[in-house]
Amino acid sequence: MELPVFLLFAFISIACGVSLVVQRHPIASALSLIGVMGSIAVLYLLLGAEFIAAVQLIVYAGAIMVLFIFVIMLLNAGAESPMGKSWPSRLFGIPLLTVFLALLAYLIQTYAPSLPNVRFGAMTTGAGELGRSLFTKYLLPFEVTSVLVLIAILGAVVLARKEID
Amino acid sequence: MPTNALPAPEEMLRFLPEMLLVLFAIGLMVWEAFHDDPSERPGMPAVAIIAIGLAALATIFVGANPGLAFRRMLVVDGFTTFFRLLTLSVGALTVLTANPFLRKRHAESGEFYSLLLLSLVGQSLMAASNELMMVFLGIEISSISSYILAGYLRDNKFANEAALKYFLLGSFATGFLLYGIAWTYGLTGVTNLSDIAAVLGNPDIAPNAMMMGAAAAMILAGLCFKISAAPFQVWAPDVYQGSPSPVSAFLSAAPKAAAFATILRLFFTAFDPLADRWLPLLGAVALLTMIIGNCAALWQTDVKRILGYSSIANAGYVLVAVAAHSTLGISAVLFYLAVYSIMNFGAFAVVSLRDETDVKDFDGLARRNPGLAALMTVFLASLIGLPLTAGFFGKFYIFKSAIDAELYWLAGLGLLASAIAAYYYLRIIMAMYTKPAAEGSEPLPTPALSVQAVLWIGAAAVLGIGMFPSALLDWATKSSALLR
Amino acid sequence: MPAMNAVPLSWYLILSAILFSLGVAGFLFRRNIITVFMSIELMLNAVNLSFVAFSHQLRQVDGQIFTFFVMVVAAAEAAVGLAIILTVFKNRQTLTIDEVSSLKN
Amino acid sequence: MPTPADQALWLIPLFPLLGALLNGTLGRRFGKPLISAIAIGACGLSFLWVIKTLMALGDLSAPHIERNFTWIASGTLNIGFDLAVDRLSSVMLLVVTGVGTLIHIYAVGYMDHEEGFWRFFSYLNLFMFFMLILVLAQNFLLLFVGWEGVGLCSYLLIGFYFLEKFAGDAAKKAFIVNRIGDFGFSLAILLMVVNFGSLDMTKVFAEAGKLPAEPNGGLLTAIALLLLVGACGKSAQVPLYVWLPDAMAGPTPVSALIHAATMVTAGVYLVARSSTIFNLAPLAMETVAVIGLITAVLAALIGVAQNDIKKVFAYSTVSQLGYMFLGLGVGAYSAGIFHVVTHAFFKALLFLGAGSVIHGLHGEQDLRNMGGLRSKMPITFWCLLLAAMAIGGIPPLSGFWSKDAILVAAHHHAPWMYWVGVATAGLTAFYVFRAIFMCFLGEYRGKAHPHESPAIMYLPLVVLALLSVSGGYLPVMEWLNPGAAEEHHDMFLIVTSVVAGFAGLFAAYYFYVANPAAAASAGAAFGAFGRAVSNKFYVDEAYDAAVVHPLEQGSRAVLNGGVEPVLINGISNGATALTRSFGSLFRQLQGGNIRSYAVYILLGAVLFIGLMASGGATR
Amino acid sequence: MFLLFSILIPLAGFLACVTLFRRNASTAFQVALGTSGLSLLTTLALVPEVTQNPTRLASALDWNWISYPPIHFHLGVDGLSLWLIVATALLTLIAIGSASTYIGALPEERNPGVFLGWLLFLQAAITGVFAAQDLFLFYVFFELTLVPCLFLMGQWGTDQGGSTRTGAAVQFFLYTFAASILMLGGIIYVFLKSGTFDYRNILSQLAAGSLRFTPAEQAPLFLAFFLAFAVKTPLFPFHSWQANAYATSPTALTIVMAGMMGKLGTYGLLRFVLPLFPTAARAHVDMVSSLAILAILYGGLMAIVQPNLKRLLAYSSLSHLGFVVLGIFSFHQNGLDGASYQMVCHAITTGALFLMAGYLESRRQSSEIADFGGIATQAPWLSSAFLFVALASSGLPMLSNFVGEYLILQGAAYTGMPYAVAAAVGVILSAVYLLWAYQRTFLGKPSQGAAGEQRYLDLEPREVLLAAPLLALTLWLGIQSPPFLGPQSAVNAKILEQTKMNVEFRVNNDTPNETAVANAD
Repeated sequence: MELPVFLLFAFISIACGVSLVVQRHPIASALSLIGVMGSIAVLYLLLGAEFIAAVQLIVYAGAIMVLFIFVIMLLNAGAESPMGKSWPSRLFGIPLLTVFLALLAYLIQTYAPSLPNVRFGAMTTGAGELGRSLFTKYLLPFEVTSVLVLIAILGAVVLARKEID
Repeated sequence: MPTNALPAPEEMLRFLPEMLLVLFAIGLMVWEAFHDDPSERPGMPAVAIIAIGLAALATIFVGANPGLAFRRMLVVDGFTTFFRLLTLSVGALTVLTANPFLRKRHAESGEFYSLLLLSLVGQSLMAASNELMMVFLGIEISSISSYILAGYLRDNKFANEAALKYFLLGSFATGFLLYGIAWTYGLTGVTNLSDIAAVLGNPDIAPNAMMMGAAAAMILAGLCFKISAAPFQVWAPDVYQGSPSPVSAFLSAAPKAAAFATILRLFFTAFDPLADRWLPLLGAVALLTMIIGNCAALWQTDVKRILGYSSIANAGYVLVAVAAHSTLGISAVLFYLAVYSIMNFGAFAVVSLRDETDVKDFDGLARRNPGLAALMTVFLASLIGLPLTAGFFGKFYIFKSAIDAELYWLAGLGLLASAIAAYYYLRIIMAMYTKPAAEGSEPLPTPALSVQAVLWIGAAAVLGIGMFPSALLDWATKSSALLR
Repeated sequence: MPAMNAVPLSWYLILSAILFSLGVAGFLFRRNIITVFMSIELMLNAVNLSFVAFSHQLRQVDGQIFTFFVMVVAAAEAAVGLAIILTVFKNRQTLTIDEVSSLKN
Repeated sequence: MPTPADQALWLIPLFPLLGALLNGTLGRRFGKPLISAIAIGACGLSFLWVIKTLMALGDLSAPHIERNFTWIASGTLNIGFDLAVDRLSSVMLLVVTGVGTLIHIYAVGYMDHEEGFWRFFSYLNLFMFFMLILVLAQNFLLLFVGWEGVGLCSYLLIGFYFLEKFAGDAAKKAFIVNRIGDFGFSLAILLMVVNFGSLDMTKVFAEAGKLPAEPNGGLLTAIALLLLVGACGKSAQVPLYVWLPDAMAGPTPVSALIHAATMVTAGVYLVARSSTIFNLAPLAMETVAVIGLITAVLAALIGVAQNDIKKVFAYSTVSQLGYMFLGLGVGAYSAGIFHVVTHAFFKALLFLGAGSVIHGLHGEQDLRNMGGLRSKMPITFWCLLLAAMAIGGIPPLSGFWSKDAILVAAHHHAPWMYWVGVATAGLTAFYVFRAIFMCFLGEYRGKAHPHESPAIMYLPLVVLALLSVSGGYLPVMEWLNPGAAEEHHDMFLIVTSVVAGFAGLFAAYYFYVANPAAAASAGAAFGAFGRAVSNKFYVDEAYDAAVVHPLEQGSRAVLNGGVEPVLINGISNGATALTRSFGSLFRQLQGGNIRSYAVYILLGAVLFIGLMASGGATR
Repeated sequence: MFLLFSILIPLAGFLACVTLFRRNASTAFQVALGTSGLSLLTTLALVPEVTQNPTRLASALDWNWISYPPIHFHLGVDGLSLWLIVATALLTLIAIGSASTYIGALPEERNPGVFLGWLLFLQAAITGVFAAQDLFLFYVFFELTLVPCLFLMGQWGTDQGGSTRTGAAVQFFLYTFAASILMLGGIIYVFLKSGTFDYRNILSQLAAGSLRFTPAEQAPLFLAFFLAFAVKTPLFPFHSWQANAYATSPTALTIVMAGMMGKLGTYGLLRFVLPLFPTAARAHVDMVSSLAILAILYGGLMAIVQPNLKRLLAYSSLSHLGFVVLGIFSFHQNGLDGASYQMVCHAITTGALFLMAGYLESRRQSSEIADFGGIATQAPWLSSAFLFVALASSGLPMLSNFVGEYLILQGAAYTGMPYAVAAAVGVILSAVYLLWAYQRTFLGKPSQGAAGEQRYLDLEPREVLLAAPLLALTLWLGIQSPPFLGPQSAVNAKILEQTKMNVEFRVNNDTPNETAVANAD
């Protein structure tokens, strides 16, 4: 039963991704990004990463994207200017991307045979396991991320404060 | 798996420097929060200095007994200690230079110093991390705080632009880095550097080499961005020009050094088995970087921008020593990074005293402020690589290691490139000494004591190392033994 | 064509590669700073997908933990990035990325 | 034979040197009497010392060598400051010091009211010093020292009136043309060292003597020809004679001493000196003879058309030097040197006489503004007449004997040379007497008030006149090669040459005394040739067009205008431009646009992935 | 120890002048004069020890400087470097003396003291180059010589002769710097191959055969070293910096620069290139000799047409140093001797010529030949002095340069007669341009100045005092060469020996007849 599901959500995610790239209005892009995230969350479930799937929805699609949309609204960013000023991206963008993608795809293909198939439930990790390794093996990174968050707060304060005294 | 997670105390200690920095950073913010009148908190730079000093002491203390920590997430060895101290001292210099700079612009705040301390945390983590995870986090901590610092003068549109460029491109590059990490993880199944080395080194379990190479390539790309190596160097001049001078000085020294530390760590331990794949590439990158940096600098008229390009070129020199792929090379890298941080910082510190940073604005500086001009000349001479300055020995050791590794073309072209570099440094010197001062330019106010301290210490170090490099070199050589 | 209940892992990787490229494309072709930033998020998501896929293949949690940390980083970046974008907008009244190019050459 | 005791030869050049130094440094504070005393004293002393030395040395069957300090020592090469006297140099010594002294005396009177009296005499003494070094040198490098030194002094003395541009030009010309000659000389020296390993004349000639004769060229011929180049420069032979006529820009005593009596004969001396080498190189000998002959004829022809009295004598000098070379070339070294001696007498006399005339006419030198001076300055007239007869080869005066010896030798060698020589002799007689007649006979055509010169000036004239008359009886040739038996002179040859001499004399009388009108018509009759003659065959112009002008303009236009800016600066600027162009390229890529930057990053990533996946990039 | 002092004393003077007496012209002048005079004495004190045994290192001292790589502060003087060191001290002393009026006229904020200080620094650096026995140390001093020139030209130079002072300074610095930096690579290579920077040690290794550079190695090394020295000398076609530099530099600097700077290059060729890379050096004989010939002729021809006296002298310098290079690459005792002797003599004559040029400039505020003329009547001593030196420099016998030039030609004649012939043409040219310059500058009628006829003062006692030693030396060196040439010759003989060690193809030795044969190959 996984294959159709996978194909479906893979298609949705790609479609949303494409629309993110082609949409002229930031809001539309944001919404399509949310679409991508949602579908990816489903794929996480297929891969048996329930907790991550949940976090994906809550943190990403929830918190972060809301922040984005909030800012878009705040600055009421309209549709962007039609003409870009970057000749390199216009000239080399598409070719480079195709080469890039082809390269990755080719490499993955060379690797594919040694890869197993994904079966639902072949491996499921709940919050428990995750939490345990977070507080044992990954204790230090976990603590260090707090510094990251601290910096984020500081940054917001420094940059968004009314004016420097 | 053992249920009690708490690591042993000595492992805790190996994280002490970072802990101290974080604590003081928080302390600073809290303290500022309680004194919102700027006049009541003159002591912040002092606090920051104390924090750095303590961290340095801690570093030396824990450096005494090297070892791993936190399930081999961290490694504390001579290498780590060297870079921790290096970045810390750069941080100290930054504090000293930034204090008067910010006061002059009524922009001093506790956050600035806290951010500085936190970014130092990131850099010393980069130096110490033994895990892809930690590498990633370290880089992010260092970078994100750097983004903020770059845009710290938020009413200055150039500062904004610098911050935005730095931020967007940085995250973009990080994307590749992360992708590389993902593949590495997927292919080897491990994330600890030593384990990766073990896997790659063992032909039985070694994964698909092509894909592994690609993974390493993406990581290298991400790191090359951080050290502003070609073709990822484009951001550097813009950012260094736009950011506040002290921050530019900091950015061109500390994060770069840390990134080099990471490159060495990753590629000399984890990816060492792939050496035949990345070595030639690195050589080419080094060459390109030197050429681009030096040639493009010839056209610049803004001193900060010149220094930006020069920092690119210097990254190129260091990469030459990295490409030498030898203990000699590593020690040369360490030596040069230390030297470069000092002389480059010195130059930026002088620049930070001027509001206008065009070369023209340095005309006749020697007449108006001989001391300052002389100091600037010392730093520039060192950047040129004149004998009896630290820079000379830095280049000497680098190219010596290259020739030792039989990279004759790289060495030869590198030497020529460094000769080209002399031109744009000379332009500044000539402007200071031979041009008459611009109309109505009054003698500069004598710089604040802290900056003077930075300049004099820097100059003394440049000349001292320039005459007696042995001590520093010995230290670098000792530190260059990587804990595998 | 594999069995209905089995998807080759490589397909996940390919998908992640495609999404990553789309992210890059967004960065290259979108002219609104915020959209550009969002495409970076897309790139990160793509990477996360491969992390999770790999961790499934390796039967390890480490991959998922990576994902977890990446999300934290993404959040932090979002906060800072949006703040920076705000200041830029304050000074220039524009969100067009091509306009932010006064530092050059 | 036991070598005679040390004769302190170094004293001979030392006296003039001291005189030069004294006058040169302190002369400005000295009065004229003191200066002249020092100058004349210096020459006189060395003259006396020469005589004393020769007395002491008796017959110089073997050269008497005295080695002084080492000058240059490098590797196997060791060049000392060695002086030597042999028969050849003894003759030269006597001539140089003797005539030199006389001319010094004369000059005191002549230069009496000239600026820089002291400068003049210090230069003159310095010249004596170098000339004596030249004559006494025992090795070629030392000889070269004297060689260059006399060149320097002639430079200084020709340019004595340096306020006048032509004086400076003439001086420069003289020095540089001489340098061209020295170029050959120095190359000869180099060859000698490379092949003989020494410059000491005894050694060189010994080594050279070991080699076989070279009927058709070889090393010795090369050396000989190079020496000849040097000699041509110094002795004003074709093609390097052009400097000598201009050299008359100097004061007349200088012309007499340097450009008539002594320096210009250095070339002859050099060739005679190196006779060992020349004897083994017949080709070189032939060249010497031919060059001598050409010079003699050419100069004589030009001399006919000159109106400046000094120029006339200058060209006669050139032509007489040609005679000497002819003598050398045909192997009659002793005859050549003999002619050097007699020529020193009568040519010095001619010049001093001319000087006396010029002095008497307050600087007038143009023959056309003279005439009828015989009554005004009788002594000068008679002296000059004797000199003219001597040079004209009228027996039994000195010139007759020496010239005759040369001609006879030439006839032995190749009759045609003899006939050309005779013709030239006729010409010589003609233009010399032309000058004398134009100067002294007829009626006075000038403005200035002529007067006889003071005693200090005409006494030397008289002495020289006596010598010119009697000089022919000096046993120079016997002294030089005693071995050669007195070969009896073929009467016919003698008569012919004498006839030629008289023919010239009478022709001159006919044209310039009997009916002067004929002169003009005759000159016109020659037409183009006449014009060519009176313009000295345009040699100077030719040299200017062929050498000087191309050299200067060439280096100005081509080198300074082309090579320097394009090639030389191109080397440095080109490198700069290249790097700068690189720079501008990278600069253009740095467009400031974030998305463009992203493209570069992507590009880099793609490259990295591609290279590292494919394994090994540049290797 | 004297050697060390001859470097330290000027340095002390430098420090004093740039710190204490920066603005105090008179004191600075006394200090500078005193220190350089003292250092001259110390260099003279070296003479007896060296002349006793020229090939031994005299007054040597060998201190460890840097532990790794083992770099020693190793100084020493032998017959080859002795006279160059003395000449350096002498010329600096004279240069400083000649600057007295100039700096006296400088306003305080132009830092007259620093001007003199840099001159002293230059002396120390040049002396160091000649004294260094450690390749690394040599390079250090070699590069240090650039610094004082840069500042002296840039700060106290004058824009004239169609070039700006800063432009000339930067051009000079960059050109020589870029050229010599490859030599650093070469030095490093030599070190990695031999394990030491100590020159004598390297030579002994070469002699023992324990160290050998294959022809394939020698070629690039030779080129790296040669380029550095060729630009420094300068050798055609690398001389574009020279004329500008000499024309714009202040007189005092020009005296030292023209006198000693070029010798650094030729000294390097003779001291290092020949013994280290004999095979490559011999393989490139024709290339180098041709360049030398070109330098001689080109320099001469260019000198003829220069309108500016200083530029003219610059090109004459080019021509004369061409002789030196020719002599060095003759690989013959005479050639080497001539070259080393010519180095000293040329230093003195050129120094004297530029001193005279300075005198003229100080009288007319110009060095354009067209602005002069008719000086001889008003200033006979000045003009005779100039003529004297000019003749010396054009190779008149009995004056210094003749000895050197003759020996060089002799050496060249051994290597290949054509070179000697071409070079001898250069001798003619030297007479042409010098005498013509003399005529245009000093003879003829006085030129018309702003206020009627230009007046020229004759030499003042001070000026005589400065010029006298140089003129005296010119004469002395010309007549009494052995005491000076002897020590050099001894060292050259050794160098020649070293060039014959493990050289791949046959070597021509000094006996003439064999040489004639050997020249064939």
